[in-house]
Amino acid sequence: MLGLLETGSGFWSAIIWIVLVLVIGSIVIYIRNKGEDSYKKNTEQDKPFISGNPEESKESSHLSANHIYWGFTEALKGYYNPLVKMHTGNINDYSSWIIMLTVIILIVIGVSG
Amino acid sequence: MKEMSRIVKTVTNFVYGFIIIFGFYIIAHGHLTPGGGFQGGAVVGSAFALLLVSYGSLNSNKFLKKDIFSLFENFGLTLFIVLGFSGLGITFFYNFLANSGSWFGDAAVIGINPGDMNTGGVIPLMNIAVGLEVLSAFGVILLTMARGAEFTKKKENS
Amino acid sequence: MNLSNHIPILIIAIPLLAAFLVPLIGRINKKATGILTTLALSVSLIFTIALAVKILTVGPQVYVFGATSPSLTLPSGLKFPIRIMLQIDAMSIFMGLITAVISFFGAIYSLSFIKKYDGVDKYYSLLLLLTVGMFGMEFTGDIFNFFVFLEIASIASVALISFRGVDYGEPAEAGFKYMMVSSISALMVLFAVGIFYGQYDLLNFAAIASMIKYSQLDKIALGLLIPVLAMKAGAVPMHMWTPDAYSEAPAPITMILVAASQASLYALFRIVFSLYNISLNALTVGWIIIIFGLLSMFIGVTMAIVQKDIKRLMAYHAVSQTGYMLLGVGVGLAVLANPVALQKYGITAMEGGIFHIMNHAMYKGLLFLTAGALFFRTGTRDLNKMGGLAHYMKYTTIFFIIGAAAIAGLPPFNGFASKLLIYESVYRFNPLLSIIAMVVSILTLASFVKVFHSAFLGPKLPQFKEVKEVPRSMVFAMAVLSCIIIFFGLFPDLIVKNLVHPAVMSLIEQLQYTGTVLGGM
Amino acid sequence: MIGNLPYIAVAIFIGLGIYTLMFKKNLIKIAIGVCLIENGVNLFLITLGYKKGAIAPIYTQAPSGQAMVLPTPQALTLTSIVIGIATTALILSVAMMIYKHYGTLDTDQVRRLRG
Repeated sequence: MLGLLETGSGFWSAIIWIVLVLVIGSIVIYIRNKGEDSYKKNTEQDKPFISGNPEESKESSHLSANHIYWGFTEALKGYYNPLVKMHTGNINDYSSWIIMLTVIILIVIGVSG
Repeated sequence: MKEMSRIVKTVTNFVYGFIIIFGFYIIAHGHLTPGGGFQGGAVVGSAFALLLVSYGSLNSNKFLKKDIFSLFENFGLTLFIVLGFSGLGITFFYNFLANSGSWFGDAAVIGINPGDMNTGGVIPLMNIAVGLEVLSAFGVILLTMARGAEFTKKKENS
Repeated sequence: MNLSNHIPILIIAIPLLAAFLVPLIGRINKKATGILTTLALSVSLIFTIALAVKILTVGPQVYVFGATSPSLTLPSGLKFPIRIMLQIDAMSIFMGLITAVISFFGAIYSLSFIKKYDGVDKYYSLLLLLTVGMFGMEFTGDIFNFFVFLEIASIASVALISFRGVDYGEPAEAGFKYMMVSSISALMVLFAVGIFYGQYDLLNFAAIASMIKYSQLDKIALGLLIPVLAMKAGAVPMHMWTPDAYSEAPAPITMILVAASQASLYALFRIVFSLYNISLNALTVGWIIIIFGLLSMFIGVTMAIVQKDIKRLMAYHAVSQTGYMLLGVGVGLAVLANPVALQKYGITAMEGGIFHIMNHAMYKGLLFLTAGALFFRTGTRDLNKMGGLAHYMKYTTIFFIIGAAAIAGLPPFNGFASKLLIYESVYRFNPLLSIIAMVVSILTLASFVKVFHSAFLGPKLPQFKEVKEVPRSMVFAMAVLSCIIIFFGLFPDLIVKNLVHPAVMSLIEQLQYTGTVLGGM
Repeated sequence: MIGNLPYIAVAIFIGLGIYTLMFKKNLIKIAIGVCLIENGVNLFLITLGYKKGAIAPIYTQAPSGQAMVLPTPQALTLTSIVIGIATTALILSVAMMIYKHYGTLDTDQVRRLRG
């Protein structure tokens, strides 16, 4: 069949996948369309709940890239600090890495025989 | 770069023509003796460097024109690759002139020989193309760098 | 004159001729330079496709420069392959197709992108030279010629990276760093060439491969070649030039640089598989490549998460995706000496790795082009300053979504197909490697969600009121790459069966490679 | 032993070049380091084709009956010199551009791109 990729332990077919997604998606949409009885459009229910605080203007509510995954990087500080420090941007370090790696690989290949 | 003393300029006037002639000699004899397009072009380029150093970059702009150099550079490169293309009847870079009796077409003597200029087929032509390219490329590089150095110096002083 | 015999050289020579003609034409008409470049690259693309059809149906092709036979018969009767030649098998043409497609669309995208800069003719001339260098690296059958083309490609790419260096400092800095590392690597390659020549008096890949003994000197040559070619491909921990160079080059050049780094990757595979093959200690060298792959995948993606510059972020992803290719092919190499394991999962792993090369060139090219489109309209690459651009640039947003989904390995795009091949086969080699690969894939998705959120989503920002969709030629280039990605995603089996599998087999079977040259002698 | 002297010179050239690349802080000195490595590699290639007591491989008016050194490594070296010139010219021009914008050639300060 066209689009059937053998992977050694199974197969992958994008077309079958799309058909499945369409079938499951239509079921989900059908269930969702049955809807919640107590929901009413254009009432208080539509508005975001922010504990009674005044809503911010749209322009100032954009989350800039610096703040995304702040927790992730904060938690992995011990991993990130040395790693970022390693990328010095110094051309001497660039060449040192290459020379060091070459020496290491020469030793490994030489020892392994 | 400022121009140098009168002694240097006089010696340059005397010597640069000989350097250029020597460079062209090396280009023309590339298929017989050590040398060829690149080496000869580099020798001619060194004559330009001499002019540039002794007359200063501002003065030498009068007789070394970057525009003409860059035209000759492209012309040399195009000539080289067209010579490569013209061998396509057999294969790319095929020496179709060798032993044909026409330009540079005399048969070369295998072994020790007195050195006949009229041999080598397309090789001398390619040497000339490469020589043209290299000498003008050196000219372009030298003039561009001299102009860049001028700019940096101005910035330093200001 | 039979044109079809000369296709291999015409693929290289026509861009070369155009590269020298472009500055001449540029004296008369600046606009014609771009059109001439596109024309030359389209001819090259058509010839590459024709050659691919020929190779996949007839077999590997050999093209000799300057004579009809690759070898010279000495008066003593000894035959010697001395001539420079092109030797093109399924793997070479696979890489050649990538180069042809990427450079063609890079040229089309440049038509509008580069208009506002000075020195357009030199830009196109260098772009063509870079393409020539890449084609040469992939097609050549001569190890010294490989060095020459490597240098042509790296000199052209340095000049292109520092193209904006007249006005800004950073591109010049990036160019300097790239030039430094690439000249070190090229000199090490030259040293290895010297070692081969001193031992075997040969420069021909196939002829060396038939005589190689894996002596002490061969080990030194291998130890010099592996790290420098891995470095040119951007493997950790020698990847530091990648984010610098990729982020500062103009966007179409960044896309072509990705393909250029893959040409080095091809050279690494060619040397390990076709030159040494079974004679080397496959397990050790295989594990070296696997470890390069693992480090590249993990460190590349974790560094990408903390980046604020959009092209720098994508450059770290390029490092990370290179890790997948190294992992897949490394597993294939590690089991090379073991025919059972090779049949069971080694070939599949290599198929995954090689297929990923093509997929990566397409979707990473597309992503860099979208980043270039953002830069073209907003004038910034800083993600903190962007926002709400989906309101203004609808097509670019769609293309970005396609590219991001493909790189993150979401079905049904092409990245998923090749990553699945790698996961399933590597799992049978060592489950831990496969799990790390999956984690990296998730982190990739996470960091592209970040880019999508901060650049495209959000309210309309006042400073971007003037922003509108990019010109038509840029949209065209991105649209065609998106179509290729979707096509590869829907019918991965067509590509794997017809292009990738022959490429893998031509790598594994050394005799097939040497036989095309030495058999004809 | 005396025949191995060129190889020792090669090692010294490349070692000095690598030292310059790793520890010198000036961009021009780094460019010189690359040139040193290049010269070392070129010397290596030339030495490979050398034969003791042989003459240069030129047939024009050569003395008869003498052995000649192998010309192929010389051709390779020539090509690599040509490439080396292009590389050096490019490195120096880029270094000039860096100096124009940064006002320094110190590698510790030429690192706006990092992290």
